[in-house]
Amino acid sequence: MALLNDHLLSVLIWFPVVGGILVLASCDDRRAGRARWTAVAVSVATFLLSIPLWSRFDRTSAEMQFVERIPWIERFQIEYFLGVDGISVPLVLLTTLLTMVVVVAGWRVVQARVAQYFAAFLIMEGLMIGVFCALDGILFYLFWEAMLIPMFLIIGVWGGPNRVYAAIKFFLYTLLGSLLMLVALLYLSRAAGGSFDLLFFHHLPLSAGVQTLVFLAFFAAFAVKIPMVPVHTWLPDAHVEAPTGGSVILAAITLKMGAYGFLRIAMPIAPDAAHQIAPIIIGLSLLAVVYIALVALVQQDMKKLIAYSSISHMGFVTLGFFVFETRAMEGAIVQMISHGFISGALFLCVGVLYDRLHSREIATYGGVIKVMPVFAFFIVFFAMANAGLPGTSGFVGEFLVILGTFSVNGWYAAVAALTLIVGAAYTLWMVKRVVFGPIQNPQVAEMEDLDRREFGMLLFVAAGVLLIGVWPAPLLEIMAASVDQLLAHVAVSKL
Amino acid sequence: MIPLSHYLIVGALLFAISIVGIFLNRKNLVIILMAIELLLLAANVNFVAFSHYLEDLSGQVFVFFVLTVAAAEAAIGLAILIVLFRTRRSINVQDLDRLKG
Amino acid sequence: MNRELLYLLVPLSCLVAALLAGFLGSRIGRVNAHRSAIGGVGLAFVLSCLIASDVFSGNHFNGSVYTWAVSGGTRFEIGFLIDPLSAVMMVVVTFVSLMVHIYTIGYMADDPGYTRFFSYIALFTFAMLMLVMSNNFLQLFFGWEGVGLVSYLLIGFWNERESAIRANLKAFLVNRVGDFGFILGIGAVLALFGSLDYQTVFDAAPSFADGTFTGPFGSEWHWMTLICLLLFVGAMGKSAQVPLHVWLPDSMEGPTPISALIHAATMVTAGIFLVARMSPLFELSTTALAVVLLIGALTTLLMAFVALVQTDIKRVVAYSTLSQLGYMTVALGASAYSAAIFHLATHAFFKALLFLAAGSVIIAMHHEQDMRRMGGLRKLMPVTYITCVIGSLALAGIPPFAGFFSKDAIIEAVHHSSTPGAGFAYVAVMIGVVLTAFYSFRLVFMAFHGEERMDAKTRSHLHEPPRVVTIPLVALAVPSILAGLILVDPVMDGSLFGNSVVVSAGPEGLGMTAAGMLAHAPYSAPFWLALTGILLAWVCYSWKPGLPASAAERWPRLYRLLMNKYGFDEFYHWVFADGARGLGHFFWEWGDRRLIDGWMVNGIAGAVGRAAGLVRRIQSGLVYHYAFAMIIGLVGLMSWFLFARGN
Amino acid sequence: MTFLEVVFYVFAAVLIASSLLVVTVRNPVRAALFLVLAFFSAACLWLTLEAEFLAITLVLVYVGAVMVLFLFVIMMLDIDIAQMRAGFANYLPLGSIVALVMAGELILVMLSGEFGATELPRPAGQAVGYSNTEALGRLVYTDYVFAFEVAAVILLVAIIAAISLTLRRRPETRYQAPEKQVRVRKEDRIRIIKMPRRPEEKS
Repeated sequence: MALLNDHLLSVLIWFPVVGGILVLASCDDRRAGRARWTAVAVSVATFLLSIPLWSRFDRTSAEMQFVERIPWIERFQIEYFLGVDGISVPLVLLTTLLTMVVVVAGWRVVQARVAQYFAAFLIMEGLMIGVFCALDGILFYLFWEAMLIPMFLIIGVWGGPNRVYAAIKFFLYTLLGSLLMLVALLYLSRAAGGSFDLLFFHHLPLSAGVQTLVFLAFFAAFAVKIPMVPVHTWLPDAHVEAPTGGSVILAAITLKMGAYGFLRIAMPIAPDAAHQIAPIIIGLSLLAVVYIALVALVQQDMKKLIAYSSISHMGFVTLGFFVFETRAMEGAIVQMISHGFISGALFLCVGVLYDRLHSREIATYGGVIKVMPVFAFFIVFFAMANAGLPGTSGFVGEFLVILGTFSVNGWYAAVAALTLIVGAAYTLWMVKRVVFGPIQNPQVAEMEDLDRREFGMLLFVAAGVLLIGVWPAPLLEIMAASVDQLLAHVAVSKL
Repeated sequence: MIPLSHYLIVGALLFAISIVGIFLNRKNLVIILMAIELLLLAANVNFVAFSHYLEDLSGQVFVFFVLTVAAAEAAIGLAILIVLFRTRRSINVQDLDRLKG
Repeated sequence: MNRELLYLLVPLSCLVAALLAGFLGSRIGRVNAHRSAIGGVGLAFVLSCLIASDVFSGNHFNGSVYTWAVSGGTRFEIGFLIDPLSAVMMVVVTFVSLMVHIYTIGYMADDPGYTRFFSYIALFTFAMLMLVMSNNFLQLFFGWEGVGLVSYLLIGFWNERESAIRANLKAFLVNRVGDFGFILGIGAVLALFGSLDYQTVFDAAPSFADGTFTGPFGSEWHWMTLICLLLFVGAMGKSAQVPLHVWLPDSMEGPTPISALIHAATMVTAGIFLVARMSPLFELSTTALAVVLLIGALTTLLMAFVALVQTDIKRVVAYSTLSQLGYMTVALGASAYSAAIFHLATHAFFKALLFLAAGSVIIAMHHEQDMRRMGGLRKLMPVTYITCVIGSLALAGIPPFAGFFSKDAIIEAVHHSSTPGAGFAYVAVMIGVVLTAFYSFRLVFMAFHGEERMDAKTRSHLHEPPRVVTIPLVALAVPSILAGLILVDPVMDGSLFGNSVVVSAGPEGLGMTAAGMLAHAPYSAPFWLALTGILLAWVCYSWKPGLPASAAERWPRLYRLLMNKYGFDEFYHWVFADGARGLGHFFWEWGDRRLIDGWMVNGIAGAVGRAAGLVRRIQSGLVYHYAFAMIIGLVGLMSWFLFARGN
Repeated sequence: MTFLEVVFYVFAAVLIASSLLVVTVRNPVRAALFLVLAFFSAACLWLTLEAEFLAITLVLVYVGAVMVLFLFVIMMLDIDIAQMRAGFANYLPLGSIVALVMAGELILVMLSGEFGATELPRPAGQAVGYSNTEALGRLVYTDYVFAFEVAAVILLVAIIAAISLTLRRRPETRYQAPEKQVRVRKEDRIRIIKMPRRPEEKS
């Protein structure tokens, strides 16, 4: 128990990684069942382990908690430095929660290289938790980059027909950005006298020019990951080619890493530059909200549509960050969590359809509600959540961001609020063409409704969406102190 | 008396000639191998000359080793040549652009 | 019993009923599903009546149920404000809802989606109650969107019909345009007042009355005007005011009970309720009131004209609803909030009645909705006929039916109003009176009088629908007759709504009484105008049935304009639907695919590839090339050492 | 001009000339023979430098062994000489320029004065009893013994490598596998079959 008390974060990071390696080592395709059950056991255990993070977290404090700090590579002053605050706790929990769902989602669908598939997800889970917990620059960078490998493999091995193009595009896009981040980290380390402590970087005095450069370098890394217009085009391709589970993780968690990077690294380290560049970022965010939403409107491929919708929703997140307003920022973080659930769920829904007809084209379907009423309920529910219907989590984030933005600038809010119309348009138009209407395709008539596994996983996510939508107070409470502290920190100039 | 520089010039000329040889005979691996032998000889001439003028036998010891290595190299080079000829029916260097087996 | 719990029970009983019917519908069976739904809504109705009587004895309530969220110092609460305004709305909503529930048993009897339907309407009642009972903007928006969602689901209830699912998408999106304004309005409220609680906002409002900010092009804007206009955009969407009215006629694709409940009696009046609720804010902005007045007048007039040429029985009623909503909006613009809510209540009764009567006809005609194939139903369906005439009389504003009082109150209010544009509005509502009477009796004459135009097969099956259908008709006919008479006095002397609506100065409390109005009626213009309208309808559709056709031939352009509903639909489709899609295609094709992916991403990759191709030529794979390069390099190095470095 | 000088210049000239011929003649056999000549003259030059052992070794090892190896190989292989010479002139300009530049620069260095007769005078000849072989031997077996051993290993490796590279198993050739012959067991050769007794024999 001492291990759990003092090294909870380490356990959370390394338990799934070790579990994944075990799955990889001990199972092959002939014993696929064992691989599946081990994977489920590991993911559920990780989730259970992450619960104390929520329950034992001190909500009144903005300090890092559950801190672990030991020297790692002393020569370069690199430390094994972990800790969480109110911003990262929800993200860690989102990761552990959705990994469970994803493991269940791949249950029957993946038939080839089963053990490797599950192992990739488990290892990725650990690495993603690592990103959200790392407080040392190099450690952060390591997790950040290492996470690419399993994702690359998931797209490249279990993906669709054009998977190699998508995987390489994904990899190069993100790598290009993150290399600049490494340069910035190295520069900061030199400026800080060799340390890589991110929290120390926060208080490092930097001149205006340096701040701008450092911020832009981080911006390159995070903007690609989020992704922001115009570096977003890897996402639709990656989503379309990735297997369902990959899409879910990609949309639900990977994108959040970019946004998290802004909060943990870019903004506090270079606050003046953040203020200076904010108008551009806000412009890009609003562009994402409108431009991408219009692009989403004309997509013929369901996964592409949801991918574009993700970009549009992530535009809200960056908008919320860079108006520097408490409600907007908290709304943006809620939006991150909520988008994790909703886009994940929508990808699961597309996966359910894909498993049956092996098509992602909207035109293939139509009248699904006739044969799959339960499924139709879920997809309409998640579509409504995606359109930001009150009572679902999708509303909370959008509402708070629009409200917060309005008190800063009404025009920003007005453009952002356009998502109410366009967002509903593309989501519901898709629903209309897929779920409603007469059955055109005879194959659709033979589809079976959700089985227990699918029902269970969708119900699980739906419960989360509803819970956050009806009562977001606990979520907002846990992040309040950290957000306040962050905004207070950013408000003070370093010059 | 013959100054050291004359020996060295002979060596230099020999060296230059062998380089020309490598350039010219790019189709014939055997002659390239011979040119390499000449190259080594040029170096040896210098070694021996310096050894004599500096009155240090180490130079000659080096020549001794160079000869050893040159002999080994010639043997293996020719062996490779034969293998090559067997598989390709040619010792034309221009055919060898695969950089792999 | 704890009051708070009582209040909570009203919406929750509906929610529980909805969940029961929805999720367990297939297990507990059809009968139990409708029993649970009716039980839940019935309970809500009874409780609403109790609460209403409690409220009118002076027990107002304003408190929160739970804290939804706290963010940036703002507390977002879920809570109830129970005052006369919400009490009236609760009673109206639950009563009409209950009637529609009962009616549905008959109307949807052989529909496979029976339990689903009950679940939806119970859910709707829940959302609508949340809307009217709310004590803050957040919950208002929650209910607002909730009713929108159910409306979406119900318009598309028969989801195999292309027209139905097209209509529900349209309805949702047009409503979303309204919500766009609404949410910005909420944002403005929060930005200005720092709170979303009604009481806090209303208390603080007067002190912000003159607050201005610089708008576009350097113009000075009052905050209040901005807030009110934005909120009114929301109300326009939900209450289908021109130019956001286009969804309501199409929403008739839904089952008729829905048209009665949602698209006539309750949901569409949410906008009216919103403005009435926000009266403390609207009173501070004359500009906003003028806009409200103008939009209302336009809606009244334009939609009434369209109603004249419709032949689908439900669409006639739908356009009449639009026109009546215009009346209510006009009243709001004239600061006659009580009159607006009064008309809302009476309209809820008689319009629900008309819809249900139309539905009754539709069942009897086996889902035939075209009035040109009806006629002579008077004898075959006496109950429906009588109730329909009562509804029409109420709608036309003939004393002493309910509509007379409420409409007269509005006309008087507009007459005395000082809001800019009141003159135009007065003319509009007066013309509206004639038109209202004309189209409502056009319906009566076409459907129930004259020769029987249906085919023989339908004729042979024609009979009065079962009790579950006629009972709600009768039950709704009663308030259609009496509601005006009973309510007019308390409304007019201002005792009914008390503090829940605020009027700074205006025609509120004109001192009219029921007796006075009745006595005054024969000497007032509206009464005679209404009679003229009825007479005209009789002339055109009973006495000389050829007249309308020749009129249509005489003025073909006018006729076509009305048939095309002024071309709003086509225009919106062309500009917004096609425009957005076209723009989307353009952005995708040129922005994403060509510019970013083609030019930037793959372009860079291609450039690297081409450069590599050039460099690759050096990499011949010929070992002797590499050897040459080495030798030449060696010579170069030697030269450098000898000459360049030596100096 | 002393005798030594005459010897030096004559052999130097022969060396340069023959090495030039090595790289230019058409026939590889002739090239090899000119190479022999070049080595021989180099050996003679070394004699003027009192490196008798190395001179002899050069003649013995190179002329006697390596060059013969070359000749063997050339004659074994069926080389198309005409094709070999095609394009010979293409690289001539570049090659000669490079070579001239290189030789020029080298000679420039040699004549720069560092290595002239005054700076490094020719040492006096060794005493009569001096044996170059013995002196070299002493050095090789003492100071350079480790390098010597390594050279031996290199030679061994070269021998094995050359053999294993050129060794070729022809499928049609029959050969014995002694290790298999030794490891053979009775069961592999003899099969004992249990046969039922024939009833008719009994009767």
